[in-house]
This record gives sequence, structure tokens and C-alpha cells, in this order.
Amino acid sequence: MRRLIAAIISLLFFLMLITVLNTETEDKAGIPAYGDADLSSRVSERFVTKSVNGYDGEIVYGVTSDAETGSANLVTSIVVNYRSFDTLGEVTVLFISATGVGLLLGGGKKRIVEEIKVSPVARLASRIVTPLLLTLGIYVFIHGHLTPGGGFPGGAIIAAAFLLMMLTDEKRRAPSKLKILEGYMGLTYVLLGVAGLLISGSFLQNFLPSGTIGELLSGGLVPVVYSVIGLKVGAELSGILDDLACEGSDES
Amino acid sequence: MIQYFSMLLIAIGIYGLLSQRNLVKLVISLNIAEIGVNLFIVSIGYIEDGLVPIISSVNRTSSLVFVDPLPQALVLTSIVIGVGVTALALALIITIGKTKGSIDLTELGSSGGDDE
Amino acid sequence: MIITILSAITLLVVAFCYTVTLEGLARKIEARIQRRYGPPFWQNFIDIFKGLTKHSISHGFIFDFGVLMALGGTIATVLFIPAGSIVVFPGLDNVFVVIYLLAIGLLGMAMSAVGSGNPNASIGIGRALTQMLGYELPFMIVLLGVFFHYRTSSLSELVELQISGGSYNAWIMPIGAIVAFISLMGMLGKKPFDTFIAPAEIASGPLVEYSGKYLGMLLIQHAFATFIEIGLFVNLFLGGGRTLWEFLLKFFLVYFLAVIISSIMPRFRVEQAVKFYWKWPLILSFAQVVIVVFAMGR
Amino acid sequence: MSILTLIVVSLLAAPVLYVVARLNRRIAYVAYAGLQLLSFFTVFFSRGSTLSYEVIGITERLNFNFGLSPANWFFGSIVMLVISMSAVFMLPLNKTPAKVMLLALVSAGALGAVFSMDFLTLLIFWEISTWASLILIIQDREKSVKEAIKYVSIGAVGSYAMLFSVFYMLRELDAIDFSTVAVRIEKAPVHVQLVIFISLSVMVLAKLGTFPLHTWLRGSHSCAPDEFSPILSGAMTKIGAFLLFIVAVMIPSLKIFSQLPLFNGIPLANYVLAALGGVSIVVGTVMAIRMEDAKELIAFSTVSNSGYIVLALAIGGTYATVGGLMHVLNHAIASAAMFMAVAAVAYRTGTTKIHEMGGLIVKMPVSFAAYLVAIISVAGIPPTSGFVSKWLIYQQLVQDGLPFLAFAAFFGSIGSFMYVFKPLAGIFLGQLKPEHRSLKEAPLAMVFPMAFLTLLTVFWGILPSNAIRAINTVTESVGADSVRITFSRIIALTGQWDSILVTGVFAVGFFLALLIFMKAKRARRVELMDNYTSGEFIYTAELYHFSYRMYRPFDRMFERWPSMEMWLASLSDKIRELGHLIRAVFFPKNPQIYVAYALVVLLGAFWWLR
Amino acid sequence: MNPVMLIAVPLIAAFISSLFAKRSSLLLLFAAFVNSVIAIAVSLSAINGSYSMGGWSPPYGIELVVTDMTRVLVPAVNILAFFAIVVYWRRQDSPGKYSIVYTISLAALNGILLTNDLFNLFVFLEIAGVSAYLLASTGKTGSSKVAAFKYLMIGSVGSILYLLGVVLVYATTGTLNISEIAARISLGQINGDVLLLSSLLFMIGLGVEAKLLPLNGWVPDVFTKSSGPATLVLASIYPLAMISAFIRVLLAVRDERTMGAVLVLGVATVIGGEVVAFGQKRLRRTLAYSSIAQSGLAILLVGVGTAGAIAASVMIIVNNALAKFVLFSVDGLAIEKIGSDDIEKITGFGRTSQVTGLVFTVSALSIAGMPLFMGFRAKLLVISSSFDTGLLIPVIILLAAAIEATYYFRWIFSLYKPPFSRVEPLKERLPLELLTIGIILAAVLVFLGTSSGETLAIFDRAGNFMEEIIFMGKTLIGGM
Repeated sequence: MRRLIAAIISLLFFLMLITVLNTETEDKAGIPAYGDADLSSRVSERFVTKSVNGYDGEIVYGVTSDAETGSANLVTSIVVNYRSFDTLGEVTVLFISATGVGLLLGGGKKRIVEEIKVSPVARLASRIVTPLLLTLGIYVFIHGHLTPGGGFPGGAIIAAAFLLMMLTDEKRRAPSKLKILEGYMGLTYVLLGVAGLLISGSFLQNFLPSGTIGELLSGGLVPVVYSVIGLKVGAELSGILDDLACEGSDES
Repeated sequence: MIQYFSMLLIAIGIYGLLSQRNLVKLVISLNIAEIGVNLFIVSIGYIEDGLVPIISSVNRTSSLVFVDPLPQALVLTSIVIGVGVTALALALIITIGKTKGSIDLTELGSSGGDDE
Repeated sequence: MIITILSAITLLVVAFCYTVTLEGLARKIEARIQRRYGPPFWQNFIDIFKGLTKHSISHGFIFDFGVLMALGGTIATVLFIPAGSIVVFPGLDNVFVVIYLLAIGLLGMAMSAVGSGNPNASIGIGRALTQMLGYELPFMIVLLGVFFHYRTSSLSELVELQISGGSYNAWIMPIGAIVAFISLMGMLGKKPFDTFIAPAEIASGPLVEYSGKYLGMLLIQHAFATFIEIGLFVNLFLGGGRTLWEFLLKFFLVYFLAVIISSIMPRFRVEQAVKFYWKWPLILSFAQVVIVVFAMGR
Repeated sequence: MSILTLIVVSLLAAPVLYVVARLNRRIAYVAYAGLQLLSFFTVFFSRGSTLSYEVIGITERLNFNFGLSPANWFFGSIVMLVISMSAVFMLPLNKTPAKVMLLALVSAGALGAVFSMDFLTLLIFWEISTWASLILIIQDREKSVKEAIKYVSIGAVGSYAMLFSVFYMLRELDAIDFSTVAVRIEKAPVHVQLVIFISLSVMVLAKLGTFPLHTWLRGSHSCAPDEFSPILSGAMTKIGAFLLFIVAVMIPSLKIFSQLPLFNGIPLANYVLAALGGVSIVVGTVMAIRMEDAKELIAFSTVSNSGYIVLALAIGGTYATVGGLMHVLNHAIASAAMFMAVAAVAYRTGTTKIHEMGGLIVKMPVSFAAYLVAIISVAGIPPTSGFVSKWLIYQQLVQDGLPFLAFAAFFGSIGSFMYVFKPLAGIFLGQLKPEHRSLKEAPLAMVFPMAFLTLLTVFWGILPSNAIRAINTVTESVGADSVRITFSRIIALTGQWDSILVTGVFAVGFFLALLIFMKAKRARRVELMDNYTSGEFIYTAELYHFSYRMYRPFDRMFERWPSMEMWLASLSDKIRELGHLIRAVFFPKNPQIYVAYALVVLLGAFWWLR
Repeated sequence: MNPVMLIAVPLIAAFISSLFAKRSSLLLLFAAFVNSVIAIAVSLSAINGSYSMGGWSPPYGIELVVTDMTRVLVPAVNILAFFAIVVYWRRQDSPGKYSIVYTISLAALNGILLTNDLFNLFVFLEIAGVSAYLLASTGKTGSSKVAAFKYLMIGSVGSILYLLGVVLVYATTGTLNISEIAARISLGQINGDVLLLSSLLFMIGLGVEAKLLPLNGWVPDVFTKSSGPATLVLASIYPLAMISAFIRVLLAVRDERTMGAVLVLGVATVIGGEVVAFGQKRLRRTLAYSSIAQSGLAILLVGVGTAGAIAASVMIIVNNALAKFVLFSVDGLAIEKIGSDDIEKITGFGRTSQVTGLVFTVSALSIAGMPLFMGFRAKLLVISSSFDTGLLIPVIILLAAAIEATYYFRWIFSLYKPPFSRVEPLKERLPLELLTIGIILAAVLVFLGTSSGETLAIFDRAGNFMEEIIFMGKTLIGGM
């Protein structure tokens, strides 16, 4: 019975949603059909051409310098520059939920001990792979403004490295320094924003030169912020993994 | 087409949310629905044979046709938020399991709720 | 002024002597109906005189004050009853005034009786007040019709209007007259409505503690009260009288009708009495008023 | 000292008095009494001048208007008279700081209400005094909470009906001050007139304690602190009379409803209102006769007399209007005096149950006198002011030929003999209880107000023309016509009445009786237990005092009547059950259910609105 | 003073306190205090208009907007938060290690109040939501965790729906800026179905937090199971932000059909809340249902949708926040001192501690809408504005108000019942902070209830905030 009702509701829901698809007509705006969204009617056109502040040349890879935002990865330019405030918020969400996990599970005094059957080969291999993973993660978030990826994937990769170590070694704990790192990184992010407010008059505003498109040292704050985010996310995710894997203390 | 699939995913997630009893399964259903939404977000930004929104040595200039980068940025955010909420939910479930000794909604219903 | 005082005195004297005489006769008649010889008709004068001259006991201030209030109120009320040609306050003898002045007397008597501290008296008073709620209602309703018809509530004017109109209210609104007569029985406290005196049950209720001059004064008060009540009926429904004698004659007839009826009646319990009054008399009185208001017009 | 400053001062006085009372209670209460007396005299001696003042503009059209029209003056002086007398009366009683603050709020609210010139001001200040009095009611007695809740709910119904009508007026007539509304409502369509009339009448019935909204009076009056009951019955309900005067008289209801069906010239709307008044006369009388607690009894007598006021002002016409206003005056005074007497007795004996007292006349003669005069006035016996109003109302009933309303009126006036006599006999007359042997008369501060009110009652009974002249100015000020009076006579349609003559004749009669009494032999004084006991010997006064269930045969007739008080209780139970239902449906233990609700609402709304 | 500091300061405090866990409650107190100062400065000095983030002009960048509504609500939120922390400063169930959650939620609430960007609003809603789930789980019993999970469940369903709505709106209008969206929609260039669906999605998504009737099943659970300070914050401070978000979004994405739905649901919420609250025997549960009813009233007025109605709505939620603050804190005190807040146990509490009774009475009367208090002014506005929809709505509101007055008076009475044997005066003295803050708030209620119309003109102006918003949007469109 319950399943029947659930099925009916979800079916109706599905029907309701598909009624609004492809409703774009010439006189009234609606949801465009799949694949023919036109950027000209959207704010993101300016994001692509980096012309929010009225610059009307075209952006060329390796040539254009001192564009309003220097990152070659347009998504990154949105995430970390145009809509950086959102990103601060999302980092905060991650932060608060990580803290919440810690609070709920009582900060995890000691690891849940269960025997992990891993062949010594795998254990050794993981010891080897882990630093590589860490390096990869750091690479990913440092090059976030040039290549696909960025702070969040990088952080995830770092966390994956810790996960790997935890899986292969039942004693292993995420280093307690991570919490400190996390806090400092969040602080840095906000303070960067405040610095932007103080230096150039608006919160989270870029105050570094945004060099030439495509170079590593370009995009002003973008690489800095993304590194901050990368470290923070890595710390938080591994912290969460640690908490989940750990026995709660007597409180909670 | 992919938009229909994303809608379908949402519907599936809702079905699971309404029909399942195990808390973990409920969280999974929530995630399915979220993924559906995220898929839909990305799909509205797609443009017929548009390029990946990265100016690189391959496609060097911004005058080319890129897909809408904004939805991708939004998706990034919403995914991360989803991760956070999921983590919290799982932690709550662990605590409930510890204190109540059960993570089945039917058994929890008797203890929880707005009881006089 | 002088005229007023003189007529007032004459009215009081006439009322007293006549009513007391009639009461004596009533006792005689009742005795004869019950196959007794009965006392002489002047017996009540003797009773009153004896009472006033004998020693008596008092139960305190309110006991005395109540009696004074009763007698005083009743005497005052008598002066507002036009008796044929004797009209003390023409135009001012408003029926409402009469009824509510009479109430002073009742209240005084009630206070003094309860002030005597005898439960029998209290019981009697309780019954009296209850029964009053019974008989007054139909009576007042009928009166409403009468006043509505003549647009006046002054007794003397009503009398004149009836006489000049040539026909008494008893003919104009017979149902009302009958109802009013039944209520009159209750006012007089005659059987079957004498439950508040009920000598056999509660030792004649309110009067149980009175002796000597108190009893005498209350007898006088009772005489006056009788005069007022029957006088009201006569003036309202039988057109009072052109002369004193005509009035007294009608008075005599009404009184003896009441006496004869009561002498062959058993006694109601008090709630029976109230229920009785609230059944037919009340319905009839409403019927009468509705006829007067809606059919006869003004 | 203008009315406005008076109101502001008495509003500000509340917290000040609270603080003062925390330091020294006596000073606070003396200050309170002084303030009330001051405001009474200010009101009483400042008539005629009308001022209009605007305080708040919460929306651009709403503001406070205070004024001093004759009507304001009349009701204001009545209310403030009662309040100030009670303020003096309560000096010796036990007191708390909270009480004095609430009392100050009550009187401030009453002051503002009776001097308001528009409905909103009236409502606001009325509400202030209402909630203050609500919290005041529950101060003393334990069972009072249950009773006060009835007052809350009924009062809320009334006042929200009035709030509704205020904004309805604002919308339909674009005015809420009495005079403008009275003018504009004549041209408004019938349904507008009816909505305003009905919603305001609900407020009147609720606050005046008239059938069917009378159920709160019994509990609230009897449970209220003894010193507050006079204000509650004598002052608060009279504000309802003020509103009724505005609704029925100042707004010419007879005229505006003339196109409705008529009964002997009374429009249907007014007739229904008057009929409700009649019903509450009968109900109040019957219930009052059956009560065993003095305060409950007086509370029901208040119901019955409120019925008189409603009936009179609803049927309109000259005599009824004047009579109704006169009745407001003398019922305010009489009920205040009655409650004070009972309070004085309770202050000495500690009970208000009739059958737990007796024979107190020898101990507390002044209270007895005050009570006696008050009940004579309530029963409408000359020479007290009560007779005047009843007489005038009867005149109107006779003139219009309204037998059924008249039945109610007569029922109330004759039945009042029964219920007013019961406490008289039970408390003051009869056998004195042994434990009350050592009682003394109430303290002077209590005796004085009672005596004062008593004298006022007698004065207006002997010289009603004085009061009626004032009332005539009130009626003339709203365009109704007035009763012809001379110095001593009141001339009505069906004959006239000379109060001084009646009083004089009564004096003569009393003198004659006294003469006989003096001439005859002195009586020997015996004490009360020395009685005819049909030969038995009885020594226990309690057993020999007949007052409990005095009218047993009578109320046996009414035992099976349906009780209005049950109705309210059942209503609250219904609400509770509904609440349980809603909780069970919308607040389930299982979260999936309300997730489902959310989606269902979404779907339903979409498919339905699309 | 740039309003972004309202968000930055608590975040800084939160991150620092993650470093020094011991000092977290102190940092919380500090942040709340600084925030309330900034909030006052903002509401007094800052000029109405847009404050762009990252130097990108709207609609491209995210902007914070100061309107008259935020002028009213921002100080209310921050100062009440400060008070809440002060009240529970030295009590046994003080925030403690959960302080960081309170700090973050403060930042989130300010963000919700200030932001003018749909997606940014979503982010802040999520932060507030996650903190709310954590707050809900602070109860002593395990069932508080269950309640928190239920809350999380319905809450994340709501956020999913809200996100869907955001996407639909973006796909349709190509922007996320509320002003521009409002302007475009007011020009009526939007497909009807999309508009209806997105506005309905917003209604449901925000309705969960705004306690709309079929979506508020979590409320009694959470409010009764959670700890004292958490309940205080959730019940008195959260509604301010959540309902303001509801108002802004629903008016921006305005669809008359949805307005009708909102009206109906609001009426249902009012009736349901009042009727259920009428029968409750425990103070906290009564207050929970009563706050459901109050927010229902506010939402109903959103459905009415006129400027006067919005003003009334703002006034209602502010009044509710101030009064509920006192009521809930007194309830917490009663639970702490007496051990229960049952209507039988609490009897005479007002006599044993006079000031507590006084402030409780004032707040209860204000919520019940008695004159001399702010609630009455709010009620006047409510009735007068609800008359625009015909006679039925005011009648229903007044009936509900009658029920409400009845049960609030029952509580006041039970507080002042004559003392019986079992009510002994409290030995230990009551916390001074609570009394002072209670007195302050009661004074504010009385002041707002008695002061002249000019003082409340700010509410009337707050009712008109949407005009500024749409005007800004029109300029943006013109600028494009």
C-alpha cells in the first residue's frame, strides 16, 4: 500500500516536471529544449567573455593579460571569482557539517578496531601510492584555474589518500593537525575577503594582479583561494572519514 | 533526453524516500534525488556541440561557442553541500543507532514523535 | 387640600369598617356552609380591639419596624384606591404605584416575620413570595391589555372611561376579567391558594410569632390589603361606581363570590399553585392581550 | 484638568502604584482611592466641553478621540462614581501590589472607554480594562481560574466581533467615530447596517452579560475578589450599556431598520435584541432565585437587570430610552451597594454562602440598611430610584403593546422580590449563629461608601426628576426626545406619578401605624430563640434558621432546564477533540507522512491551479 | 558600514573557535555582541541599496541588499541572538561545545536576510539548515536525535525542491538576481507553467522552514525535544529570517495562483496551530503550536500580498520573536527550577517569582494581541489589511485569535493561581540575566504598543520594500 502511494506520488511528480520542459517560445520565456540554450539571454555570456566590467575585446589564450579575471578555466573564474561568495558559503556548509559530525560522534577518541585482512603487498602498495595521491591532489587544486578540477576535486583526492591509508591500516588515524589546518584555511579565506573589502572596497574582491591567461601565476586570488579551499576540503573530508571510522567517546 | 532521465532520477529518489524504512536507505534516496537535480542543472547549460568552458591551447579564444559555465559552477556548490548534509545525516544515524539501538523508522516511530 | 385630607380620612374609615364587617360576615357564611353556627359578624372588631389592648412580646427592632412598615405601606396604598365618589388623588392613582406600594407592605411584613426568627414564618414567607410570582404574572399581563386599550393606567380615569363608555371591562374583555379574578383569589390568600398561611402545617406561617398589638395591627393591615385588592378588581373590571354605595355593592359581590368559592376548595401545594397559574390563566391572559392589541386596536 | 490628562495620569499611575505598593501598601491604596475620587469629581463637574484628541496613526485613518458629550458625561460619572466608591471601600481589605496595579489599569481603561468618541478608542481602552480585570479576578479564589476562562473566551468573542465591525465600518462607511457613523449608516445598504448592528450587539451582549452570552457572569462575579465585584458589576458592565446606547439610540436603529418587518412598530432587529434581553431577564431571575451563594445570586440579578437595560434601549421610544438609562444609573448604584454589603459581611464572617450566616442585623446594622435599600431599589419599589426606571419602561411597553416583552419585564420585577429577599432573610434576619456573636460592624471606610450609595438611591427615588433632567439632556443630545417632568411629577402617556406625594403618603401611613404602635401597651422584649416551637425545646440556632434552599418547591420546577453553562464547556471540549484530530493527522510520528503531504500539496496545487 | 561584516564576523569567530575549542562560547558571545552593534549601525546608517560582492556589479556578481525590511529584521535577529546567549550564559544547559554551531547559524541568518541572489540564498539556507539540524540534536535524550533526523529529512526535501525552482528560474530568465527576476516576471515575459511550478516549488521549499501547515510536522518534535537555548534560537530567531526569505522570494517570483494557495495554506496553518495549541497541557508544546499559528498568520498575509499586509506580516514576526523569546526562556527557567512545565506543576510560579510572572504576562498578552502591547498594533494592521480579501479571512483570523487569547490567558492564570500548599517560594535566586533581558524585551513590547505612529512608520515602509527591489531590477534590465 505504502509503496503504491509512493509510486503514484513519484509518477505524478515526474509528469509534473516534464510538463515544463521545452516550454521556450518566442514570445514567452521558458525552459529551452535540451541543447539550444542561448547564452546571449543569460548572465553567463559576460562570464565567458570576461566583460562584466565592460571590456569588449576577445580573450585569447596566452595573450590577453590583466583581464578582469585571469583564470583560463571559466568555471573556476565563476566559482572562485564571480560567485566567490557562494563558495565561501559552501565551504562553510562543509565546515559546519564536519564540525557537526565531530560533535555528534564525540570527536572520536579511538579507532574502531576490526581486523582488516589486507595482503602485505597491498599495504606496501598503498604506502607507495598515498604520497603520489597527495601530490596529485595538490597539483589539481593548484592548477584549478587552468585545467579541469580545482579545490574540491583536489581536496577529495587528498581525502581519498587518507581513506586508502585507513583502509589498509586499522591503527591509522587522520593526523589531528588537520583540524587546525582546516580552521586556519577557513580563517584565511574570510580574511582574504575582508582584505578585499579593505583594499579594493568590496568583500572578496581580487586585489592581486591577474596576469596573462593560461600562465600558472595568473588569475590573481584564484589560485590562492583554490589552494586554501583544496587544503580545507581535504582536511575536512578526511576529518569526516576519521570521525565516522572512530568510536565515539563516552559523551554524545 | 537527458533532462527526462534527470527528472526520472528525482522521481526515483522520492519514491525511495517515501517507501523505504531504513534510515540509510532514506539518505541514499535523498542523494539520488539530489543527483537528479544536479544532472538537470548541468543539462540546462548544454549547447549543441558547445565546447568545454576552458580557454586552452586547443581552443584559444573566448569567441568560440562554450557551454554555459554557470550551471556547472552551481552544480559544484550543490554537490559539495550535498556531501555535507549526507555526512551529517550519516553521523546522526550512527548516533541514533547507538542510543536507540535501531535505525528502522517503524521501530523508531514509537519512541520518537510528538508524544504526550 | 382640606378636601383631600377629609376624603382620605373618610376613605380609611370606610375601608376599615366595611372590610372588617365583611370579613366577619364571611366567617359566618363559611361556618354556615360547614354546618356550624359561627361567630357574630362583629367578631373581627372584637379581635382587633382585644389584640391592641393585650400584652405582647417583641423579637427585636426589625420585628417592630417591619410591622410598622407593613401597616404604613398598606394604609398609604389604600389612599390611592378610588371608592366610587371618594377619590383622594385623582389622576395620580397610577395602578403601578398601587401595586408597588402594596409591595412595601408585603416586604415589611416579610421582614418582620422572618425577623421573628421562627422557621415557620420563613417558610410561610417563602411560599408567599413564590405564589406571588404565580398570580401576579397573569394579572399584570391582563392589566397591560387594559392600559393599552384605554391608554391610561390611572384608576380614576379608567373608572370614568368605563362609565362614560357605558360598558365594563368585564364585558369588553371577559377572559381577562376571569383571569384577573383567579389572580385575585391568590392575592387574597383564599383557598385553594392559602398555602402560605396553612395553619395546620406551618402554624399559620408568617403570623406564627405575632401576639397582642402586633397581631392587631396585622389584622388591620390584612383588612386594608383585602380592600385594596378587591378595590383594584372592582375599579378595573366593574367600572368602580358613580357613588360610594355602588362601589361598595360591587365590592360586596366580588368578595362574597371569592369567599364562597374558597370555602368549598381544598388547598394547593405551592408549586401546584404556581404551575396552575402559569398554565391556563397565563395562556388566557396572553390570548386576551393579543385580542386587545391586534384585534380591538387602540 | 482635561479628560485626556486624567486618562494619561491614571494609565501612568498603574506601574507607579505597583512600585509604591511594594514599599508601602497602605500609601498605595490611599493614593489609588484619592486618584479615583479626584477623577470622579473632575468628570462630574466638567460637563459640556467636548475635546477631540488624536494620538496614534497606526494607519492613516485611525486615532484616539476623547470627548465629553452628555452621554460620555452621564456614563462616565456613573462608572467613576462606582469605581471611586469601591476604591474607598477596599481600603481596609487585604491587598497585594499586583492588585493595585491592575485596579489602576481597570479604572484607567474604563475612564478612557467612557470618554471615547469613536469605536476603536472605546474598544482599545475597554480591552485594557478587560484584561486587567481578568487577571484581577483570579487573584483570590482557587476555583476562579476555571470561571475566568469563560469570561476570557466570551469576552474575546465579543471584542473581536467589535474589532471586526470597526474595520468593517472603516471600509464601508469610511468612519468610526460615533456621530459620523450614525449619520452615514442611514444611507448604507441594509446588509451593511445589519452586519454592523449585529457584530456590535454581540459585543454588547457579551460584556453586559446578556443571554446567550451571560454564562461568564456567575463565575467571574462570585470568584472575583470581594472588593472588585462592585466594580465588575457596577462599572464594567455599564460600559456595555454605553455601547448599547450608541448602537441602539445614537445610531437611530429604529429608523434605519424601518424597512425590516415590524412588530407593533418595533423593527425585527431591535425586537430580536429586546427578546434576548427578555430571555435573559427570565433566565437571570430564575437562576438567581436558585443560587445559594450571595455573590452568585447578585451576579444573576445582574444578568436579569442587564436584560432590562437591553430590552429598554432596544425597543427604543422616549420612555424606554430614558427608563433604560435611568436603570443603568440605579442598577450601577444598587448592585455596587449590594456587592459592598456582601463584601463587608464576608470581610467579617469570611463566607458568602447565605446559609452559613444569619441574624447579622444586630451586629452590622449599616450594612443591613445599605443592602435593604439596594434590594428595594432592585425590586423597583418606591420610594427608591429603582421604581422610576421600571415605571418608565412599563409605560413604553404599554404604549407599544408588547405583551411578550412585558411578560419578561413583569417576571423579572416580581421574581426579584424572591431573590433579593433570600439573602436578606438568610444573612441579616433570622437566628444569629453562635460563632458570629462577637462580630462588629464593618470598618468606617467600608461603611461610608455603602451609606453614600444608599442615600443616593433614596434621593433619586424621592426626587427622580433630578436624575431624569440629566438624562433628558443626554437623549436630546442624540436627537431623541425627552420625558416631560415637573419638580415632583413625571408625566407619561398612560398617566403620571408624583414621587414626593407618594413618599409623603407613605410617611403619613407610617406615622399612623406608629401612632397605633405607641398608643398600645409596650411589648416585652424576648430574644430570638424564645419562639413558638410547637412545644419542643430547641437550643441550636443553626438548626432553627431556615434559609438553605428557601425556595425549594420553586426550583424543583426548574431543575430540568437546560443549562447554558454546559454549552461553553462542551464547546471547549469540541475544540480540544478537533485539536487531537489535527495533531493525529498533520503531526504524525513518521516523517515520511509529512514528506508525502508536502509533495501531495505541491502536486495538488500544480494540477489544480494549472 | 558594509553589511557583509554581519556575515564575516561570525565566520571569523567560528573558524577561530575551531582552533581554540575551549574559548568557543566566549567567541560566540563576542561575535554576537559585535554583530548586534554592527546591526544597529547598519539599520541606522547604511543607505538602502545594493552592496556587491567581489566587486562584480549585479546581476553578474552576488549582491547584498539593504531595504527597510532588513533594517527592521537585522537588528532584531542579531540582538535577540546576543540576548539568547546571555540568557543561557551561566546556566547548566548552556551552548557549551555547540557554540560554534550558534555562531555559524548567526552568520547564515544574516546572509538569508541580506542576500539578493537566489542561489546564494540557497547556500545560506543550507548553512542555516545544517546548523538547525545540529541545534535540534542538542537535546539530552536520544529522541532529540531522531527529531533532528526527521527535521533533516523534510528539510533536505525542501531544499531539493527549492534548488529545482532556482534552476527553472535561471533556465527561464537567465539570471539569479532576485531584483532582475522580479522585474522580468512583473513584465510578464514568463511561460505560465514554469512560473507556476517554480513559485510552487519555492512555496514548498521555503514553507518547510516557514512552518507551513502540512510541512511543519517537525516543529513540535524539535521544539519539545531540543535543549533550552537551541529551542530559543529556533523558535524566536529563525522565523525572522525564514519568513523574510519566504516573503522576498514569493513576492519576487510572483504568481497570483500561488498567492491563492499561500493564502489557503496560511489560513489552514493558523487554524490548525491555534486549535492544537488550545488543548496542550505542557507550556513548551503550547508555545510550539502557537508559533506555528503565528507564522501561519504571517504567511497568510504574504498571500494577501498588499504592502499593508507585508507590513503587518513583518510586525507579526517581530512581535512573535520578541514575545516568544521571553516565553521560551521563562519556560526553560520553569523546567530548570520546577522540573516540569506542566500546567498543573507550574501553578503559582508567577507568585513565587514576581518579575518572571510579570514579563511572562506581558509577552503572553502581547502575543494574544491585547492593547497596550505591540501585538495589538500588529493585530489592527492584520485585520485592516486582510479586509482586502473579503469578509471571510478576517472572521477566521478573529476566531483563531479568540481561541489564542483563551489559552494564553489560561497559562497566565495558572501562573497566578492563588498559592496552594505545594507552591513554596523558590530558595535560590533567579538568574539575573534572564530577568533583566525579560524586562528589557517587555519594555520594548510595551513601548512599541504605546508609542505614537511615527515609531511604527518603519514597519509601513518595510511593507513597501518590494517596490525598491523591482525598481532596482528594472534599472538592471535597462542596463543590459
